[in-house]
Amino acid sequence: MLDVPEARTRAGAGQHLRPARLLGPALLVVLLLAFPFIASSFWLTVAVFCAIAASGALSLNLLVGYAGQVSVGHAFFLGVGAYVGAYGGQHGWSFPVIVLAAVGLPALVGLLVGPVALRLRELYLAITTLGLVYVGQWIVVAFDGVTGGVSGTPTTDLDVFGFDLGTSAYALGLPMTRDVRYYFAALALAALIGFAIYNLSRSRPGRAMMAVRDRQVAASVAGVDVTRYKLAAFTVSSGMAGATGLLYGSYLGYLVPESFSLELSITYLAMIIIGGFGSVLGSVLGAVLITALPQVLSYLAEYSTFLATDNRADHVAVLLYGTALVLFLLFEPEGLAGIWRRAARRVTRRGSEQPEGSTR
Amino acid sequence: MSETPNARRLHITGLGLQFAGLRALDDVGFTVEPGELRALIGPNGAGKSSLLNCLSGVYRPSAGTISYGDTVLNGMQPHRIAGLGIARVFQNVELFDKLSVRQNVLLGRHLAMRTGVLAGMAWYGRAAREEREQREKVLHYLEYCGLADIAETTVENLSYGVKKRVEYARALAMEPTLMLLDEPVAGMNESESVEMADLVRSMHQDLGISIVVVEHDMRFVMSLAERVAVLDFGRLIADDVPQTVINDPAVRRAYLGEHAA
Amino acid sequence: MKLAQLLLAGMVLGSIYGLIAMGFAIIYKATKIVHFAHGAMLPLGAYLVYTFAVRWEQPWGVALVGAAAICAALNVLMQRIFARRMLGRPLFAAIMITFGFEILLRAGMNLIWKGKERPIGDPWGADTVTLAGGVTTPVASLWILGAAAVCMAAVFAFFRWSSLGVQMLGTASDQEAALMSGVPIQRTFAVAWAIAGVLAVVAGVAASLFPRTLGPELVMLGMRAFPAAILGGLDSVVGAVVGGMAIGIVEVMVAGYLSESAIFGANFSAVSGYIIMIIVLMVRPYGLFGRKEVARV
Amino acid sequence: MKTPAPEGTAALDVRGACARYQNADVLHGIDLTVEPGRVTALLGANGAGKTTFLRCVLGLMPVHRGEMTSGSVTVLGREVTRASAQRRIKAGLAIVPEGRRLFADLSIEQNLRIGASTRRDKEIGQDIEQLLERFPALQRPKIQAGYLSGGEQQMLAIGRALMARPKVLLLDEPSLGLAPLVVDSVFETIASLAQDGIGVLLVEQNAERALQASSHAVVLQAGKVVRSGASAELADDPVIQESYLGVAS
Amino acid sequence: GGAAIETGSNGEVPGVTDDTITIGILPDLTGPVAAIGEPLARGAQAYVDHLNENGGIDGRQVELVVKDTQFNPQRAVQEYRKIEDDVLGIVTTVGEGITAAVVPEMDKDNVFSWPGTYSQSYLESEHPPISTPYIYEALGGIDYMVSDLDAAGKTLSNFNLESGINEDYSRAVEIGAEVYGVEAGSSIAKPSTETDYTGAVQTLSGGDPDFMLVGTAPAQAASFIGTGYSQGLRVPTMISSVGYSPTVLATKTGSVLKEVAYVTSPWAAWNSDEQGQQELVEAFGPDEEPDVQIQVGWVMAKGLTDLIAMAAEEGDLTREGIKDALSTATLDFGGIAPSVDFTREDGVYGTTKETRIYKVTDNGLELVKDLFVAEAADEVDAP
Ligand SMILES: Nc1ncnc2c1ncn2[C@@H]1O[C@H](COP(=O)(O)OP(=O)(O)OP(=O)(O)O)[C@@H](O)[C@H]1O
Ligand SMILES: Nc1ncnc2c1ncn2[C@@H]1O[C@H](COP(=O)(O)OP(=O)(O)OP(=O)(O)O)[C@@H](O)[C@H]1O
Ligand SMILES: CC(C)C[C@H](N)C(=O)O
Ligand SMILES: [Mg+2]
Ligand SMILES: [Mg+2]
Repeated sequence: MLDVPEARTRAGAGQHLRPARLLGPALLVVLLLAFPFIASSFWLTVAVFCAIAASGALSLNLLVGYAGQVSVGHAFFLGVGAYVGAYGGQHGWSFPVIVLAAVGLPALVGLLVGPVALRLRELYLAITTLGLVYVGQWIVVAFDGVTGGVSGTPTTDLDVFGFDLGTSAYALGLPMTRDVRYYFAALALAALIGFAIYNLSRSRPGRAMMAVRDRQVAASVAGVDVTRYKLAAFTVSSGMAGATGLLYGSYLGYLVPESFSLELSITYLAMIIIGGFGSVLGSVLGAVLITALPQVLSYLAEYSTFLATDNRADHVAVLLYGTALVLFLLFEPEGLAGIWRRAARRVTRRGSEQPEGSTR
Repeated sequence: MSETPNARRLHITGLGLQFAGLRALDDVGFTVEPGELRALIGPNGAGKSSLLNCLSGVYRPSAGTISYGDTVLNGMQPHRIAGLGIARVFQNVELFDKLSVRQNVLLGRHLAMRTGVLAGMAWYGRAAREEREQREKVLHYLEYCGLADIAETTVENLSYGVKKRVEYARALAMEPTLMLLDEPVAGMNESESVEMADLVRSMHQDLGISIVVVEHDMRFVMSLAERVAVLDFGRLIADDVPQTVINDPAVRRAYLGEHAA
Repeated sequence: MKLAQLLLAGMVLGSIYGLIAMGFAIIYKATKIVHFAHGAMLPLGAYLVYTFAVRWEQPWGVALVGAAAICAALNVLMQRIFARRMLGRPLFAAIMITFGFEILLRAGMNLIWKGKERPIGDPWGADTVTLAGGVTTPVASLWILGAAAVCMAAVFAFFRWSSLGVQMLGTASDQEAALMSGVPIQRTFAVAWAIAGVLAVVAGVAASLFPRTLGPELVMLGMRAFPAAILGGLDSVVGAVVGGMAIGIVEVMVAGYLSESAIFGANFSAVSGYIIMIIVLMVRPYGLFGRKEVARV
Repeated sequence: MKTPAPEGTAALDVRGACARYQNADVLHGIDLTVEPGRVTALLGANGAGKTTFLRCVLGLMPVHRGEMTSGSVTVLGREVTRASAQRRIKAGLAIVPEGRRLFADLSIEQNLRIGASTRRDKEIGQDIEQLLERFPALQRPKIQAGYLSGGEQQMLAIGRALMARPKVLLLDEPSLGLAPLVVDSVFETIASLAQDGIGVLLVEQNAERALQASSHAVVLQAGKVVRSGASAELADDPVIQESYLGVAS
Repeated sequence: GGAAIETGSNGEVPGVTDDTITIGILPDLTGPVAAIGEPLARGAQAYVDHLNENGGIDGRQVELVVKDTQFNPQRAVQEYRKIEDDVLGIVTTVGEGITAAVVPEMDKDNVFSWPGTYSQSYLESEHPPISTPYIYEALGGIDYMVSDLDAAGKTLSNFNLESGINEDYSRAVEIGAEVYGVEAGSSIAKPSTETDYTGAVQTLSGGDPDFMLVGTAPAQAASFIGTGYSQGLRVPTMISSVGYSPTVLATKTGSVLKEVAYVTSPWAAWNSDEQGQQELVEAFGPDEEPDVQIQVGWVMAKGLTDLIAMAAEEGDLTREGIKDALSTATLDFGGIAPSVDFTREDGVYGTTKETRIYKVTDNGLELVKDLFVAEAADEVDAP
């Protein structure tokens, strides 16, 4: 069912780092670093959510795109991380302990869910994981002493080894508000997770996951321990989701069960589908697009004045969002990563006259 | 190719396999000596692929034992059997469609590598080093199978014949001591099957690998095999040198018809 | 008495789940797609019946047929939109597109009906009857049981007596091979999605009859019916019915006997369906009646 | 090198077929005729475009994100160049596709039934019975096709095509994976179908058998027709002998 | 460490210019509770228009920006951030969870809003409920049952939405048992996604109640009462103000409600001749479908703008000024809702404890008891 555009690992092709090639990435880094100081407070908030979404999308893509296990339960693992973080924060745990718990517990749950995944395929698995979302919301309500139940629970700002994300104070001569701090924390987490997944995909374990995804029996006959890698994918992905949830919850400041509804899972699936299965870059692009798009669309809708009456603009924004989603998937099934790859190919071809890799 | 594999004796006795009332294998037993090139023939549905599936751990036999050297394979999981040096090439192409040719072949090196999930994520120390080393190594197999030019191509869009070669490269990369081949020349034209026969022969002779090959192309079988086992309705009806087997009236009746090479 | 009362209520809820799950099953059968907008079709159908029957004061039967026709057509339209472009492409994108449709349907309904509770104009009203053994029930509930039985029989007969059923299976399993065998795949799709659209209206109306109310919460019912569809086996119509009944009865029983339990809490009935589903899947990975996917080498 | 002028209408007549996939032109103007009651062989190396040609005949190029850019397809005198696959099959075509393409999850019987999708008559059940008898390997009609052995699957694929009661049968490597005895019986079947007046287009890697079994043959190379004519003549053509029959010169 | 970063640059007050005052509102317009958010936003807008027609505040026109939360906490925080720089105050948020998520953000910026819930626990926060807390409403209902329906010594069960309201209603029953001597029966809370109420009805019926108290949303209340009715649980039932919607009356369940249901509510009936309600109806015209949420939106907008006007009068037209005004304010809503003395003592805001009792009839709600305070209201311990 899953269709992954194509092999993305390309190392060993002996690419030379030419200055022209570094220009783009360097510009991007500068832009990312400068962004919080030039953006309005609202767009900075959107950017923080985008960066957090990127981590979440990456971790889901590891499971779905690389390991081929469709999960609609991502919101659950994000939620576990967030609630563990809230609990730890309220009980004065230190940062390393909180991180350990917020990553470890979801990972452990992922490991426990894994065996179910071993038996089920595709949509059966997907819908079973959907059950996790409901179970999660039930747990929150049933154990309201710990979770705050339906009325929710506050979270605390993270104190990353002395760098308190919650304060707003100058650092390095720059106005580091809470938003700016969370922005950088989220960027760092996304970069870390993205780097880890990229590394995974170009090394033995990642390759094994992809082999299991494409052809399970052939992979096992070639020596891949299928069980092990399926469990590993679930565990690692869940752990990463936990870390994402920790940051997400802490930034939100307050957790309510609705924060981790099915809708969130679906939003994340939309990110990786639109971004591109099995693609690090795609996950990030998809996360940014899906998070920022509704905001952009509300702006568009608001500025078309005839809509501005009777709150119709909001409905139109939602309709536009749905339409955009449908149209995008119809016309670009390989996702943003596909577009990117094509664009990049065009650029490189012009730059270095490389012929397109011919098959025969 | 660098190290000489130590092929062991494959010994099958009393093997049985059932599917919902169907006896796919019934009391099958034969031995493949180390370094032997053994053909396995028989009518469609006789149980040849099923036998290979038992050998590689994909099916669990209901009776009998399979031993490779001193190790009993019954009940072992496929990846453990692979770890003993048994590689398999499938009847239908079973490649990892979305990966490049190189990645497919690198997967054959899976057992020779050590990097775990965490190390892989960190890309630190062994992970990177190992990956680099194995890429070198794999290049060798890619060249051996004539795939070096298309190493970065996604296998999905390759034509049938090339895909088969990728499968061989992947199996070879496992540096096996025993290779199980299921219909290697099906769907190939005459000149291609001659090439394939050369490849199999050289694997056998240069590398000393034991080979069990299932094939319906009798020209191929006759030109290669040292011994031939014949299955019919899950039972072993002959097991001998090629010349004897093709003259066996039972074999002719069940399988060959008037075609004797 | 409590037990009988709960059992009956469970069967009624189960019928509604079964009707929804049948819709999922038929679409899955023909396209290997889980139609995530199916849940949104329930309130849509019911709101349409409201508009026709109550606002425009048409006879109820006419309203029902009108709503069924519109939802069937809408489903076919949705299928058409991606069918052609999706041929030979990842199914998952198609499933995601149905999520997109869900967003659109919900937004559209919000715009038109503003999420209000509405009467559905049915002939039975709030009448109740007392059955043997002192079990009392709304008359409408008995009609739900009847309607579900009729729909199930009709769908079953359709698959039993028409060649379209097996052609749907073939199309879902390999579209190109189906084309090569002369299956009119567009018609196959259209029929499957249309049937699902009709079933959605029946289910949506059933879920709006007394004592339930027509309101936007109806969308959620689609998600609640998932365990039923899976428990029975995603591609089995019989399984949908059995799964629906099983889940409906379990949920009502759990609510009836565990509502006050300190351990489970009142919310537990909502997850009990999923728990039953997971237990069954552990034993039978393709549900009770699902077709096993063949994976041999 | 000339094809004798057809008496009456050809079973299948393709003129000037050109086809391309997203990234490559594959066929460059193929002409090919299949007469009723005759077997025409289509030969060519891997990747020559044989399967692509059959896709053009059936109108399946769009499925592979390709298209037939020019040319015409006529079945039994009826032009179907723009028609849907289903219409073409109704017009009398049927195919045993490359790689069998069975419905792996469905039973043998269901596979056969789908083969009869374009039929409306009452004899479908009867035909199924006959086929099950004809191919002993299909003894268990309720078993899911995916579990069959490779050869059994091939037989089922042939049976499924026959269920359409075709006037023109396209076979893409029908002997693939079959035991010698069964290969014989497949070629016998092909001969008997031809005798019944069906036009057969046979794509086959085993050129020797294909030339024996056919009256005409067309050889493709890189999407162009490089040879065509009576099979007996082609079998004696030294170039053909060298590249397709494995006879060293 | 380092110097703190000052917010609110160059002394300008967010949302205030020479000729306009901007306020915001964060309803759900396109999500699952749009049916509440949409009329609420319209009510607020209508009041703002009404106010502007009458000269606005202190010569300034008031502008209301409406931002859709979609009932999604993340989105709600984002939408809040979008308007934070540009508004003086926020009328309200819709949804208990949304409110809980956004209120801490607003507190960081010193922004005032009415909470989207009537839980009395909010009296302790910077955001006191604008009208009668649930618990007083419920006690009013019990009071009426005892005084007019002879409920003393009889069994009272309650059925609630699984949310904050559940705690308040359950607590009210406890107090009712102590003060009025009613028998506290079973209590069940269900989430709004419940698909069948037979289980709840059977469990409650087991306790053989004589009266029911229902603290939940309209559709759920209707389904629950309908299910109970069809299974013989036909006892006088008090529905909370948030649990009744006139649109339900048109459904089949309406006929059941007419037989058994009362509504406790601080809100005036749509057709009441209270002056404030008359203005409201005039603003909307006679064709408007009655909806309590319109009244709520109107009243909340009035409440906020009244506070702003008071702050302006004090010469402190700032966010701080609004809060200062609130802590000593008594707000009057022209009879649409009881007037409230918010005077703050010991960190707890004052509130109203009054409620009305309606009976459900063919023509909608019929007032059976005008604003009163339950005798037991004093027994409620401070939050
Ligand atoms: N998983 C399975 N379930 C049911 N039947 C099976 C299964 N696997 C194989 N069979 C049956 O077992 C018999 C032997 O199959 P097998 O694939 O081993 O034959 P084979 O000798 O390889 O034939 P071929 O030459 O046609 O490939 C066949 O009749 C096949 O249908
Ligand atoms: N779906 C596709 N997309 C792109 N290129 C394709 C596609 N299918 C086939 N091709 C290319 O078209 C050419 C002709 O392929 P085709 O399958 O028609 O060859 P063939 O003659 O049938 O070969 P074989 O004997 O291997 O089956 C090949 O170069 C192949 O790579
Ligand atoms: C038809 C099957 C026997 C083919 C099998 N999957 C293989 O490739 O070996
Ligand atoms: Mg085989
Ligand atoms: Mg081909």
